[in-house]
Amino acid sequence: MSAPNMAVDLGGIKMHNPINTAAGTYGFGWQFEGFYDVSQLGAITTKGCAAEAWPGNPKPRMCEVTSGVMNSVGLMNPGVRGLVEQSGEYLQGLSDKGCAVICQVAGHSVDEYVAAVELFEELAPFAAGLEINISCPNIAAGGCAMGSTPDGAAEVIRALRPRTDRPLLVKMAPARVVEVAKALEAEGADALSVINSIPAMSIDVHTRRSRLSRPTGGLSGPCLHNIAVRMVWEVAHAVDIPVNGVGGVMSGADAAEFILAGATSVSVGMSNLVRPDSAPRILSELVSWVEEQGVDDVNDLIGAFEC
Amino acid sequence: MSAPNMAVDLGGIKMHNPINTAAGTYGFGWQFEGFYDVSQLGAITTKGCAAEAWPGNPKPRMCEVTSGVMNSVGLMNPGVRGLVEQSGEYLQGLSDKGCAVICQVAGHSVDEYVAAVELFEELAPFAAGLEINISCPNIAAGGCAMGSTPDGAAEVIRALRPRTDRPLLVKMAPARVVEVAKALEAEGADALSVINSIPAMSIDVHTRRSRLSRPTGGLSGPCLHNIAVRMVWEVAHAVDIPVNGVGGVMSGADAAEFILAGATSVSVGMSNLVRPDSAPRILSELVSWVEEQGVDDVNDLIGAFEC
Amino acid sequence: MPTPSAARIHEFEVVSNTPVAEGIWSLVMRAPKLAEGLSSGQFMSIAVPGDATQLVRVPLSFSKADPVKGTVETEYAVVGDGTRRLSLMRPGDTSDVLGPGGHGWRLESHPRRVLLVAGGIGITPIVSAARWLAREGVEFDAIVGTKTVNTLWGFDELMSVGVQHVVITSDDGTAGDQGFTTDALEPALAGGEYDLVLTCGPEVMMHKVADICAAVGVACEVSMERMMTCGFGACATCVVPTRSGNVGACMGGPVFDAKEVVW
Amino acid sequence: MPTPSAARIHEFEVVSNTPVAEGIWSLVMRAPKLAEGLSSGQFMSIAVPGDATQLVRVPLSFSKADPVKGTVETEYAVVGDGTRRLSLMRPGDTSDVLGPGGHGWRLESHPRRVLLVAGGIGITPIVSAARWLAREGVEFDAIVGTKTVNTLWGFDELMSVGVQHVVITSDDGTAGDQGFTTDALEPALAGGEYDLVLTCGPEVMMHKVADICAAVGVACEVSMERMMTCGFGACATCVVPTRSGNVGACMGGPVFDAKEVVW
Ligand SMILES: Cc1cc2nc3c(=O)[nH]c(=O)nc-3n(C[C@H](O)[C@H](O)[C@H](O)COP(=O)(O)OP(=O)(O)OC[C@H]3O[C@@H](n4cnc5c(N)ncnc54)[C@H](O)[C@@H]3O)c2cc1C
Ligand SMILES: Cc1cc2nc3c(=O)[nH]c(=O)nc-3n(C[C@H](O)[C@H](O)[C@H](O)COP(=O)(O)OP(=O)(O)OC[C@H]3O[C@@H](n4cnc5c(N)ncnc54)[C@H](O)[C@@H]3O)c2cc1C
Ligand SMILES: Cc1cc2nc3c(=O)[nH]c(=O)nc-3n(C[C@H](O)[C@H](O)[C@H](O)COP(=O)(O)O)c2cc1C
Ligand SMILES: Cc1cc2nc3c(=O)[nH]c(=O)nc-3n(C[C@H](O)[C@H](O)[C@H](O)COP(=O)(O)O)c2cc1C
Ligand code: FES
Ligand code: FES
Repeated sequence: MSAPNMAVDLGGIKMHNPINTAAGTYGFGWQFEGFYDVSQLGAITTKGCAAEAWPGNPKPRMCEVTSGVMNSVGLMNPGVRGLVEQSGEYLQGLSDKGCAVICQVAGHSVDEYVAAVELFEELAPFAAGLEINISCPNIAAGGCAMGSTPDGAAEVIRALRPRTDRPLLVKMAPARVVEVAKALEAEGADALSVINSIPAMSIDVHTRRSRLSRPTGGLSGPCLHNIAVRMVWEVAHAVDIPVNGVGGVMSGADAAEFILAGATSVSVGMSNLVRPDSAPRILSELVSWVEEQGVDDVNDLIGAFEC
Repeated sequence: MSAPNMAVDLGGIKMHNPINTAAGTYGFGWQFEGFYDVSQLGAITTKGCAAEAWPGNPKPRMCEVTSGVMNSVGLMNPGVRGLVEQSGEYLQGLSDKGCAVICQVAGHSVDEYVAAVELFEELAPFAAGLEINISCPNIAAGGCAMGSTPDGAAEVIRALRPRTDRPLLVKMAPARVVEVAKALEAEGADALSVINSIPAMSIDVHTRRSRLSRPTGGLSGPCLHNIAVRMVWEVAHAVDIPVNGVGGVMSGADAAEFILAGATSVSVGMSNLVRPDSAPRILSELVSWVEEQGVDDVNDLIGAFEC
Repeated sequence: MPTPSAARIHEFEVVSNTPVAEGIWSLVMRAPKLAEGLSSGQFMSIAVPGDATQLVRVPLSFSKADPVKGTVETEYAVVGDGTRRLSLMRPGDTSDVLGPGGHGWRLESHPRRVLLVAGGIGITPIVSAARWLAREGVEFDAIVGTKTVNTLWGFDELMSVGVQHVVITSDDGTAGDQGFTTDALEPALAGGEYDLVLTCGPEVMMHKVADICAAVGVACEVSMERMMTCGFGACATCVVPTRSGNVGACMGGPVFDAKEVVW
Repeated sequence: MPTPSAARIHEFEVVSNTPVAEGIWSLVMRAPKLAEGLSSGQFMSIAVPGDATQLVRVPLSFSKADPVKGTVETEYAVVGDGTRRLSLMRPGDTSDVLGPGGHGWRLESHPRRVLLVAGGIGITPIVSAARWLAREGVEFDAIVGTKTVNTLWGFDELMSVGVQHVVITSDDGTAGDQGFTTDALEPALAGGEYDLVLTCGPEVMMHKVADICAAVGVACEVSMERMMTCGFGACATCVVPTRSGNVGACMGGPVFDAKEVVW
């Protein structure tokens, strides 16, 4: 049997296989070049960047919990210009090798999102698509606060849609996902990343203080995988645009679960951090699974969950 | 130093300590008498019961996931009359020994909740309070579907409030908790149980089928603890009525975290199932923590999280 | 109050843990109180160490409980992660086990001669039943089904406890007769010698055994498997539909009167 | 492209793992490529087995890397669950380690004489620094702070690699002088012999050391600790505020020029 087709189309972003990386867990890609050839992945998603650089939150920014980590990085980023200066050449090369570069966009307000998108339009020809992060749990304004209601989410995309012809992904918060997804589709989003980390809290019971510098942080990891699979399934049924599944993918089977639930592509997140060679391993496990399923195209398995 | 006061008041339910049990993980209490004297707990919460018996869902009803279990029991229950016939005498005895008996109430519609509450009023003098379950993820109507919006949740409590003078707890879904909590408080709820299991999905990637008899189930266990702590903290800040913290409590430290986040009492759930003597162990670890904190009343620690 | 489960938490130590057939292991553990308390057809739930993300106990039947030595023996198939981790336990390793669980074989019909029907790893509680029948002085024969000759276990044990007659069936004909246990059951029952069948194996097999017994009017008890979370009646994840409604396999079972089960 | 981390995943085998002081253990692991690659002040991140719910690696400095034997030695304090599980690893046990990580000691000022200042378990990279200075032919002295005499480690190691003069301080006076390392630092710097201080220990201590050095105009390098998730520059959880903005401790550090750090 010949190798199955693994190429997928994520709302106009052509991926030579369904494996993507989750923003914030993959730096700007080159951080992984010491471990493997990044271009073998279908896509990478870069750390959320705003029009101007952000310093992020004070330490501690991470604490470990049961089968997961919480972070309060707060979208520390070098700004779009910083990204392009430091990593633009690398990302262009990656794109030339056929790996789709998805640039995540951050903002505290609609205006800031607009400013960032305009800068990406101007400076980032390598971007195969832009992922709008309206779901960061770690910033005071924007993020989660905007992305958790259908109106808030719609407002952002309504403002951005006219500014770019590139595929617009939206990174969704783990809240009211069906309503928000429908609102985003109606505003012209091309694809949806489901889900961002889940707001959570960890208290040191001896000191009575948060284990992070903020009261809450975003939870990532295998602990939330089955919640994310459910949300992907709900969203995939509610809208016609494709879904990128994100949350607790540690193995090819976890990725396969997302695909069966309706995801077109799958992002590897925390797994990159604890085992830097995870993503290519997950890809090869996914290919084996597609072969075992006896299909010659991974697209035949998207949403192939049988109730 | 003398032993600290551990007694708390959960919206009119007097508990001699903050340890409660989570509905559906504790049967009707007597199931645990072989392991320890149940009356040492502050309260127990019995399996959700409807006016008439429910058969629940087909098998399989449980699958294990990373640091948790998913269930689709579907509120199988003997009905209020069945509960009283089988377990009424035991529960009366437990109540006489000073352990608060909280009876959970299930329904598919407002009318069914009303019918169940009226039956409890008539038949269950031992009930120190009623917990209204508007958040079961495993039933086709009622449950989650009603409890996930402020209006749906309010409607149920509006109908029930005039029917009983007993303390009414409401078991909340892990969705829109601040809005829903405010709506419930406005309708006269006496306390809130935060949270029920989180809707989740687990797919067998070989068969492409759900690992449960339904597409989704409710996720329980340590995997969701830090999400629950965050929700308790949010709710405790949003309302003036007390909160019962539920989710992934495996140790005294986990219970302490809930109390610091603002919970007046804490329910032990899945832990009861994997280690039947969990609840008294957790209670004694909690007492040690209160002593270590150097206070003479656990009430001084409720909400004592320092930002 | 209704009767709570007799199960308690017992520390145990592994005495031996070895493969006895392809994919089948035999575990002997020292747990004296449990060994005293178990009656045939009951089960126990083992906390298997090695993966802190997996919290649910593994429910297993037993083939032998020796109150004198204080040991319990079980044969188990390695089918997933829990049983794989169990197979890694070494003599001297310790953990805890919850038991005895549920209702065992009943013999309510006071049988004179019993036919045992085991499919695959269902052999474990069947060997225990054989020991018990032998002790009670009830005569018995057995039909043992296996996939292939390499996955067969239990023949020697049945012989050593005094089974009169054993028919082996295998899916591929490499051991005994080619076919299923149910193929051998109909002729076996035709003689009218048996007044009780005890069976454990895949649910489709037990269903068929139950139907055949019902057709010829022979009493039948089945040992049912369900996903169990607690093993002592608290969670309702393990129910079996019966003529009197859903009944928990961990308290009302695992052994049921086949006539009661709604398949 | 900016330079990615030189870290790779290396399988390792435990050679020895023993307590060397109260709450302090010494681990020697065989990991030949890592032993070749580590330079003084760098770190490594160990995947500690034993609890599958805990996925994040434990970052540790090293005191000795022996490229000939292919071994790496580290001393670590058992402070929580990860280090407790590490202390349970036995000779022959295996896992993997990510390294070398980050920037080590810099010596950019081409010092003639160096003063090492260690607080608590901060001694680990200080002993490594001592070995390296000795190899480079740079003279050095040391101030070693400990809570109490039982928690002291490193004196013998410093002596054996040729430290000229060591001052011990202890919080309770049970070893050396009663007081903090910083109490001993001011008089030590007064003589003007040192043109570089290398320090590792609690952040409050390092801050004070940095201030004292700045006051007398002596260069100072500090080895900073942060909660690290990846250890190779991908997650931004480990940043240290510096005069040129937030810098990741796992790539721009753990060793920083003290003047750069915004405390
Ligand atoms: C009362 C009872 C007695 C049993 N006796 C034996 C025995 O003597 N020998 C033997 O080999 N097996 C026995 N089983 C089955 C055994 O419990 C499962 O094979 C085992 O739990 C599988 O666990 P796993 O993690 O290896 O596999 P998993 O990967 O979890 O699952 C493999 C399959 O095992 C079954 N299973 C998994 N977990 C459970 C659970 N908690 N309860 C019930 N079934 C489950 C499921 O059908 C699943 O498809 C018994 C089950 C019950 C309920
Ligand atoms: C570059 C670097 C080098 C280090 N070198 C050494 C060393 O040589 N010897 C030594 O004993 N310790 C060293 N540490 C500290 C060591 O990493 C922590 O003590 C260890 O991770 C604690 O893990 P735990 O699970 O035992 O404790 P936990 O219970 O998780 O935490 C105890 C304390 O350890 C710290 N800590 C926990 N996890 C991390 C992490 N991933 N990164 C940083 N700090 C953490 C926190 O401050 C926490 O309060 C170093 C840390 C860093 C960043
Ligand atoms: C350290 C860290 C930083 C993150 N930063 C971002 C970010 O910048 N933008 C974003 O959308 N998500 C961010 N996330 C969330 C991940 O992209 C992902 O949605 C989430 O971690 C769930 O996937 P996982 O369980 O595979 O990690 C971050 C997660 C972690 C652990
Ligand atoms: C098997 C099982 C059955 C449950 N049944 C109910 C129920 O009847 N009513 C209810 O409100 N919650 C039910 N729950 C949810 C628990 O009460 C609790 O809210 C949830 O499990 C989270 O707590 P935990 O992580 O401590 O288990 C059930 C949970 C489990 C595991
Ligand atoms: S396994 Fe819990 S009731 Fe049977
Ligand atoms: S630990 Fe991830 S960037 Fe430093």
